[in-house]
Amino acid sequence: MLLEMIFAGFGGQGVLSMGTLLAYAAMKEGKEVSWMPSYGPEMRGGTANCMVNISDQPISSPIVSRYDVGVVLNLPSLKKFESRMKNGGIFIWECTNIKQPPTRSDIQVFALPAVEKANHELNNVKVMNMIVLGALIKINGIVKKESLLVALSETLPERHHHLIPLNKQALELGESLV
Amino acid sequence: MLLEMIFAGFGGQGVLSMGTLLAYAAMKEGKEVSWMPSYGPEMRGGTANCMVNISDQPISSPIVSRYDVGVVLNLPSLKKFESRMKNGGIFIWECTNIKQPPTRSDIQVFALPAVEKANHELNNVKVMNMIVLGALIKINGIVKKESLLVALSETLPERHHHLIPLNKQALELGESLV
Amino acid sequence: MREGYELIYERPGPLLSTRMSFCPGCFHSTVHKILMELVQEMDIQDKIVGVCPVGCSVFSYNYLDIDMQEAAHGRAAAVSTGIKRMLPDRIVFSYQGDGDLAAIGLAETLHACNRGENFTFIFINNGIYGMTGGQMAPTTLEGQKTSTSPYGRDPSTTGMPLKMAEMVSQFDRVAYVERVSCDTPAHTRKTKKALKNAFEYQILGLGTTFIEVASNCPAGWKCTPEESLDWVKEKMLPYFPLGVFKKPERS
Amino acid sequence: MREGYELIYERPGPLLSTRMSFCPGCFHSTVHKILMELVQEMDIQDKIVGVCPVGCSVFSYNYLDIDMQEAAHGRAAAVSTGIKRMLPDRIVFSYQGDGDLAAIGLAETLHACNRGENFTFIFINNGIYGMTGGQMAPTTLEGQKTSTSPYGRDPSTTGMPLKMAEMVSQFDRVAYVERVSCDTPAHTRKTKKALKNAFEYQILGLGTTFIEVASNCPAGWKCTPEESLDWVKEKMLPYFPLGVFKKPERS
Amino acid sequence: MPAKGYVEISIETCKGCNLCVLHCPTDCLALNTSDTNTFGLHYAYLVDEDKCIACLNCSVICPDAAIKVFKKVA
Amino acid sequence: MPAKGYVEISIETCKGCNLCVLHCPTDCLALNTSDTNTFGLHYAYLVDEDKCIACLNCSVICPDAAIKVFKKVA
Amino acid sequence: MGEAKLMKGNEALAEAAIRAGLQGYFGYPITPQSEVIEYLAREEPKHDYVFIQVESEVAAINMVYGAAGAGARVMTTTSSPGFSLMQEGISYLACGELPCVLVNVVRGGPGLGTVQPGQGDYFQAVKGGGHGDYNLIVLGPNSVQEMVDFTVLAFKLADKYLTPVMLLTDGAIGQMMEKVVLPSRMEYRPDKPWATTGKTPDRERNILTTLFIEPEEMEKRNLMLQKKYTNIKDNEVRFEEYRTDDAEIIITAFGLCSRIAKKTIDMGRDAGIKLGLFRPITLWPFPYDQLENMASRDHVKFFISLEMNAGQMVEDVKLAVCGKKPVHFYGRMGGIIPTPDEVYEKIKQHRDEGGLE
Amino acid sequence: MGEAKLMKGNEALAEAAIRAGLQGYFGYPITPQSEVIEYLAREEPKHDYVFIQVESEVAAINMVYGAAGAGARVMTTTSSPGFSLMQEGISYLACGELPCVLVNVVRGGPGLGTVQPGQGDYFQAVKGGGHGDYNLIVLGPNSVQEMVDFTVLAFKLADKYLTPVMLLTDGAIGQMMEKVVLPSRMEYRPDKPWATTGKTPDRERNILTTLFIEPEEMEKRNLMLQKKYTNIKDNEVRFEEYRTDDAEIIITAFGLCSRIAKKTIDMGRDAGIKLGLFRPITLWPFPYDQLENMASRDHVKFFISLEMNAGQMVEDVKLAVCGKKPVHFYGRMGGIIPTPDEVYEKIKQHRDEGGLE
Ligand SMILES: Cc1ncc(C[n+]2csc(CCOP(=O)(O)OP(=O)(O)O)c2C)c(N)n1
Ligand SMILES: Cc1ncc(C[n+]2csc(CCOP(=O)(O)OP(=O)(O)O)c2C)c(N)n1
Ligand code: SF4
Ligand code: SF4
Ligand code: SF4
Ligand code: SF4
Ligand code: SF4
Ligand code: SF4
Ligand SMILES: [Mg+2]
Ligand SMILES: [Mg+2]
Repeated sequence: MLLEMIFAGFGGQGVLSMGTLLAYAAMKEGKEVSWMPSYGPEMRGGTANCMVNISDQPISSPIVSRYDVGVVLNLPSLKKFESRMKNGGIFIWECTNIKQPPTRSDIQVFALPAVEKANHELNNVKVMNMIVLGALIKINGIVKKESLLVALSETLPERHHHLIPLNKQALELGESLV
Repeated sequence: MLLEMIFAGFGGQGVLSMGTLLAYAAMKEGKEVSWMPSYGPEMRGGTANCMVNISDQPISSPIVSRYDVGVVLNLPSLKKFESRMKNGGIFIWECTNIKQPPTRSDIQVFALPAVEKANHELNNVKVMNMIVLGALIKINGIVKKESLLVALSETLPERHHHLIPLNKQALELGESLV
Repeated sequence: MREGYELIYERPGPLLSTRMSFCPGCFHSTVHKILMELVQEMDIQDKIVGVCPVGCSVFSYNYLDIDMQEAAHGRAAAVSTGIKRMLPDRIVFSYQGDGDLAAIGLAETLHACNRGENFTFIFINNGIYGMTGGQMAPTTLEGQKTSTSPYGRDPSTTGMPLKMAEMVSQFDRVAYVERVSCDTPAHTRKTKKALKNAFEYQILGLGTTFIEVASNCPAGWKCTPEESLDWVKEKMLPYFPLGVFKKPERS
Repeated sequence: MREGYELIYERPGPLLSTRMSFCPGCFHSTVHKILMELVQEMDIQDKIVGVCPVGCSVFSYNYLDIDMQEAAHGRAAAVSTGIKRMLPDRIVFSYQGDGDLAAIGLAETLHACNRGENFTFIFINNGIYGMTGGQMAPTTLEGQKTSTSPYGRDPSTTGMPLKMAEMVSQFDRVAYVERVSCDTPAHTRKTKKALKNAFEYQILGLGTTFIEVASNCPAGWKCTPEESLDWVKEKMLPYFPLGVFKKPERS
Repeated sequence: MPAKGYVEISIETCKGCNLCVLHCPTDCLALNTSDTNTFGLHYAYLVDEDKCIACLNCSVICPDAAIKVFKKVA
Repeated sequence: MPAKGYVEISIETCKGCNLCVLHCPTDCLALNTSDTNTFGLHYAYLVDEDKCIACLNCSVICPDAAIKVFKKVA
Repeated sequence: MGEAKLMKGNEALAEAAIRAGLQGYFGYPITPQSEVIEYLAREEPKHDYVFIQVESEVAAINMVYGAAGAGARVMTTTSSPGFSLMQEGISYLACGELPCVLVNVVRGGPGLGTVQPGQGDYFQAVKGGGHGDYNLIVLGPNSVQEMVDFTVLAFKLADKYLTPVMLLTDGAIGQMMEKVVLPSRMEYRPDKPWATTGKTPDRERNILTTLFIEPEEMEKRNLMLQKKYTNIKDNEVRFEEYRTDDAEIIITAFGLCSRIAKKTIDMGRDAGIKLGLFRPITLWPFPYDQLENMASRDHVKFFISLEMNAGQMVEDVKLAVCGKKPVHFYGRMGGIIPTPDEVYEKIKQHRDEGGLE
Repeated sequence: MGEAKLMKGNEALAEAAIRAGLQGYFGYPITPQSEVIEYLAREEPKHDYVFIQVESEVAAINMVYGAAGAGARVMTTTSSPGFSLMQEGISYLACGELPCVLVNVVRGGPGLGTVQPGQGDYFQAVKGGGHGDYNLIVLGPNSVQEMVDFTVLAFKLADKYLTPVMLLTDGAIGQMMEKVVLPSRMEYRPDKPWATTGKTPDRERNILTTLFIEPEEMEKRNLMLQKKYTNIKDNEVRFEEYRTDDAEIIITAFGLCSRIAKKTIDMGRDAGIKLGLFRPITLWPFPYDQLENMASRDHVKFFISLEMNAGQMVEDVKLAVCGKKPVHFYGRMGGIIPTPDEVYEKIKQHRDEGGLE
């Protein structure tokens, strides 16, 4: 089993940490993982993304051009990556920010009002990405929620551990949305 | 016909200009010539030398390790180059400065008190090298004296042309010594 | 335009419509804007040649409608020297950041100043390496935190921030040196005047002209544009005082 | 030794018997001699590490009986920094000519000074590139003829001679700066004192110490050693005044 | 009486740095916090139509030259 | 009475720069212009045996440390 | 063996250097390498190495020279343009026989280029970008784990052979995170009697120089270096083979490309095309003999070198294969990473053309 | 055709540059190249070129960049260590397609080495000492006359192909005097609409950059460069043959060594050994095809590459010969110039061993 995923959005929307958490969780479950971020000055202001591969065997190529899973949090990313989804791939898009829905019919599309939910139900837009993550694992169960929580506690610096409950809430909220 | 020559002495004894004049004169006579100086910081204070090749055909290698003609004006040079003379080669050494004569018997050795002659007969030690040159062309007639005089007038900057007569004297003095 | 009103300011023509990639509130943008206002007002588009460095302003040529060369990191002064010596009647400027001009390029900067190369330095001193993500610069303030001075710059191992305007003022053939900023409208207006003076002196062939801009880097400083203005006022200007350090005796 | 006399001076032990390749009358020799006198008197042979540059003094290690590294041209300050940072309790000196320290190596020199690297610069300023046969140096005097300024140095295209001692004095973490010469016995004695101070301050860890020697180059200047002394007195010292430019506040 | 002046701010050029807002002597500018441009940034706009005195402070400080300033013809 | 001091100059180390000669306060040094060492250089020597005052000027200025100085023991 | 961590290549390399006993680091920021210097800046207080953010790469390489000469275990890291600036210093380090580790996290060139990954600095690394006859031991990691393992190995080899050892990696490997197991602290510490630490009475003075003004002396140094290089060639060649036993088509690739190649090979194998990988791990010394043997095997029909450049390592492949079999090349440039699909297509094409050039 | 003069290689090169219409020279002293900068300093008042003795080779190469970009005909000259310092700038010049002439009067390396002549910078010159995929046209003069002719040619080729052109010469050729005939002033002056001279209303702005942050863009630039290089390979290969018609043993050599080779060949011929010379004149583009043809001739038994290094060009020879015939190597290092006698002995040795490796 090899899953090739892309997470994309504006810098600051937390796409990189989404990918990191997922990769970390998968590693905790004994999987092989790779995480490859976009980098360089062009990121400034612009959009950021990371490719995450999860597999049972060693991962040969960390960089991929077609994806099983795509998560996009802004319009430019949606435009860029929708076309690169494999047939039947899972494509999650944040529908508070993005006004134009995807158009492909050969992929599984999920619209997620993560920003709105984060603002109004958890009144903290920062955890928007955790909502999306929650939805994702609910959809394809790549990793267990527990693994993500372990990942959180092991990657989050001590001084932010008080935020773990909130993030847990967000994960579960996400799960409940799909 | 290819003549491979070395001129060596202390920096300031004018060995480089000796070689230059000879090469220039030979060129004027339509010969192929090459002139290769020793160079680099180790020259400082130490000894200088130049290799001069004169030939009818294009000269393949400007650097040679065995010589038809050797002219040495100080002891280190005598020691260094006597052994590198070809059998039957012409070896001229300045016997005012150098106290130890060459030892090889298979080469034509000429002792020349050029410094003393320059000092006492022309009271200008600088033209010592012209005396040697005069002797050399007398010995093997590589170039005509006239060519050397042309070379002088064409290579010497205008402001030094008043020295030409003195140099001519020196050349002729040199010829008279062998 | 509304009835009875006249347009008194708009984006200068030589500033291309391309969106500048600089972060919100970054003085790089401000200086680019001012430069193109001057190109328009002084009508020198056909005479000016710019050199951009490696740094955030490496992209300058995407925004400025003038001839430009992009120099290797730190070598903008050498590149500008090459251009100006070949085209003495053109107006040449070397636009450089602090890492570029004061770290890797220090020798080229100072030797150009000593020779009195007749071009204009535009030195954007934001006390950090913006382009590469916020590392310490030679002008980073004492105690200032950056990604390579995570516990604050320690002068005992990294030295004190370099005062370039002061340093270059000592060279005989440097004609004009001023440090300016863009943290207020008043200062920004002064910046424009300073750049105008520099170009005018260059046209007169008076020698090297050097304008240091006490600048900001909200992204690198990890703060809002607004907070960056306070940092400039409270932290930078006390150490990097504004003003004219050298100017030609009027003839 | 004659009856009733005692030996009061002889060639210092750490100065090897190898004949120094420097030209007759060259101050490079003088400074080498002084250095080894100090190594002997201060008994620091086992603590001192020297760095020689590319220049006539590239051969220093042939004459000095101490550990030495030969640096790339202009990089002696960087090399010395590397050594001193690894061996903080050793005494490190960077022996450099003007081309080495002030031309190609200017950035490394000034950044080491700004960081206050705790080693001693010994700067042999002879206003010329001696080793390569007498080309213009950054310190060549106005109007001085060299093989690359055959009509005399023209400040309008090559700038004014760099005053390194003055320049480095501005850096906070530079502890001690003095310009000396070896043109008279008195000055030569002062040179020795200055070098001794520098080493002592270095041992105390006070920061960068910088001794500039207003030096000569009979070969490059195309004059006799005697004439070179006159040139130093009449031409160099007026522009490069001797004296202490900076010294640590005594504690 | 009508305002001494007014400004037009390009929504897409504006980066929402807020510097103009801070430096308007008559506080007639503000960031639109409820909407973003295509770059996901809030943009500045003229909140108080009649207060603008065409002093140019905003256009001078605006890094991105997003502001056009108009002045009442006397 | 015998001299306050005297010097010994190494012929082969001396480069004939003449600096010692110039700076001897009692003019007791000179270059030997009639002879050269193996490097072809004239060398300095003590011409005036009884003038030396062991002031060390020559050894201080001598670039090549060619000079040994001896002082009369009081 | 410690437990697995998820780390960026650049940070893993930095951590590995610390565990290998790093004593001095001299570096200048440049994308995509800056995480190394940032990591070492953060960790400095916890350890006893000296960290200097230098004024330039030229200063960096010369501080490495001084520090290595003082007997310390030192490293510098940079990316392509910065590595070019170090060429003079590297030539000095090699000639002076100073052990140190140099890392080039390659980006797409030439010029300022792009910050995306590249392999265009292969020639510079293995043929000597600096002046004169010298070589560096050059290791080409293809994973975060190898960033760690080869960093430790590099310090070992540097001390063993008294030579600068280089890691030729790229932006992708530097930037990506993978599972990695970190080594325990390395103990290997040969003493360095040649280091300039101050001349004690019990020994002659130590001189570190690369100047040999007399040609005879210089040639001696050259011959000594060449002897050492022969020794290294005889003992340190490293390479990897993947599914080559019966392979008809051999992909040669190093670093990141070797991973793309593996994926391509699996695709091919699934489709019944017998592909295999020959991966040089030491780019210098290059595994000429091993590759020549491979070329001599009957089942091997042709080679194709896969690189992120215009065709550099392929020259070494040709030198090894020496006409025995056709050698093709496929590469992408400018920071573009070839996809297994396009490589696979290219290979099929050559195969259909009978694998002949 | 002017009359013959007796000139030093370095001075002849400088005079040739002036006659080729030199507009800007930026140089730093270094043995054995300094006569070039000294000559240009002396002659400056008589001509209208700009002369700057720069603070370093790094400054020099970047002034060349600016001046070439401004549309001027420019040159810099140096020797080995200085050329290493220029590598970053050279990569920029090549990527930016800026015409200029770069001269390396090679000395023996690595490190500070010796100031005596060498050929150890061959790899640096032809494989790219800087980062990324680029090439320089590299000419290898072997006489003072060729110093002149190739300097003029270099300026032509630079302007024709918009690329830096390099002269790879050495200390012996730079220092020696020979008979030389100087050319009359060169007229060829293509206009340079791309130069940054100030944007006039009649054209778009001119931008000279080597930054292409988008990989697609960068690869475009790379492909464009590679296309140009192919074009140069097709049109500018230069080489010389000497007594090869019936030669059984081919000496390959460039620059100074090609002269030693000729003398060796004459010696051999006199003794009845059929020697011949294949001399690459353009070291890049290397005459691969011509050499391959040579290798295919029946009368040719083996090759021996004669170089003043540890064996560099011999790799290109092997790439060309591609296993068709044995390829041997003989070299000296450290500034030592091989004598015809020792080369001759070496060749006889190989011949007696049946010319087999
Ligand atoms: C030789 C070289 N070294 C390092 C870099 C990486 N680099 C790019 S920009 C930069 C510094 C940017 O800082 P600054 O000059 O202050 O400009 P800013 O972005 O702050 O305006 C560095 C180190 C490079 N491109 N080339
Ligand atoms: C990179 C490099 N550039 C140039 C040179 C040539 N070179 C050797 S010494 C020197 C300058 C010597 O002058 P200075 O530093 O003043 O020392 P001095 O000989 O006058 O004592 C130069 C340019 C070199 N060796 N390396
Ligand atoms: S990183 Fe800093 S300097 Fe660069 S554009 Fe952003 S704010 Fe300006
Ligand atoms: S060349 Fe000049 S500096 Fe060098 S040793 Fe001779 S006199 Fe001294
Ligand atoms: S012009 Fe002046 S008053 Fe009007 S909006 Fe701008 S700052 Fe405010
Ligand atoms: S200053 Fe300009 S960019 Fe900033 S908020 Fe105001 S209009 Fe927008
Ligand atoms: S010691 Fe004094 S007096 Fe005696 S020789 Fe020397 S300088 Fe003259
Ligand atoms: S100073 Fe020394 S070297 Fe010079 S002449 Fe006197 S003894 Fe000889
Ligand atoms: Mg900055
Ligand atoms: Mg000097």
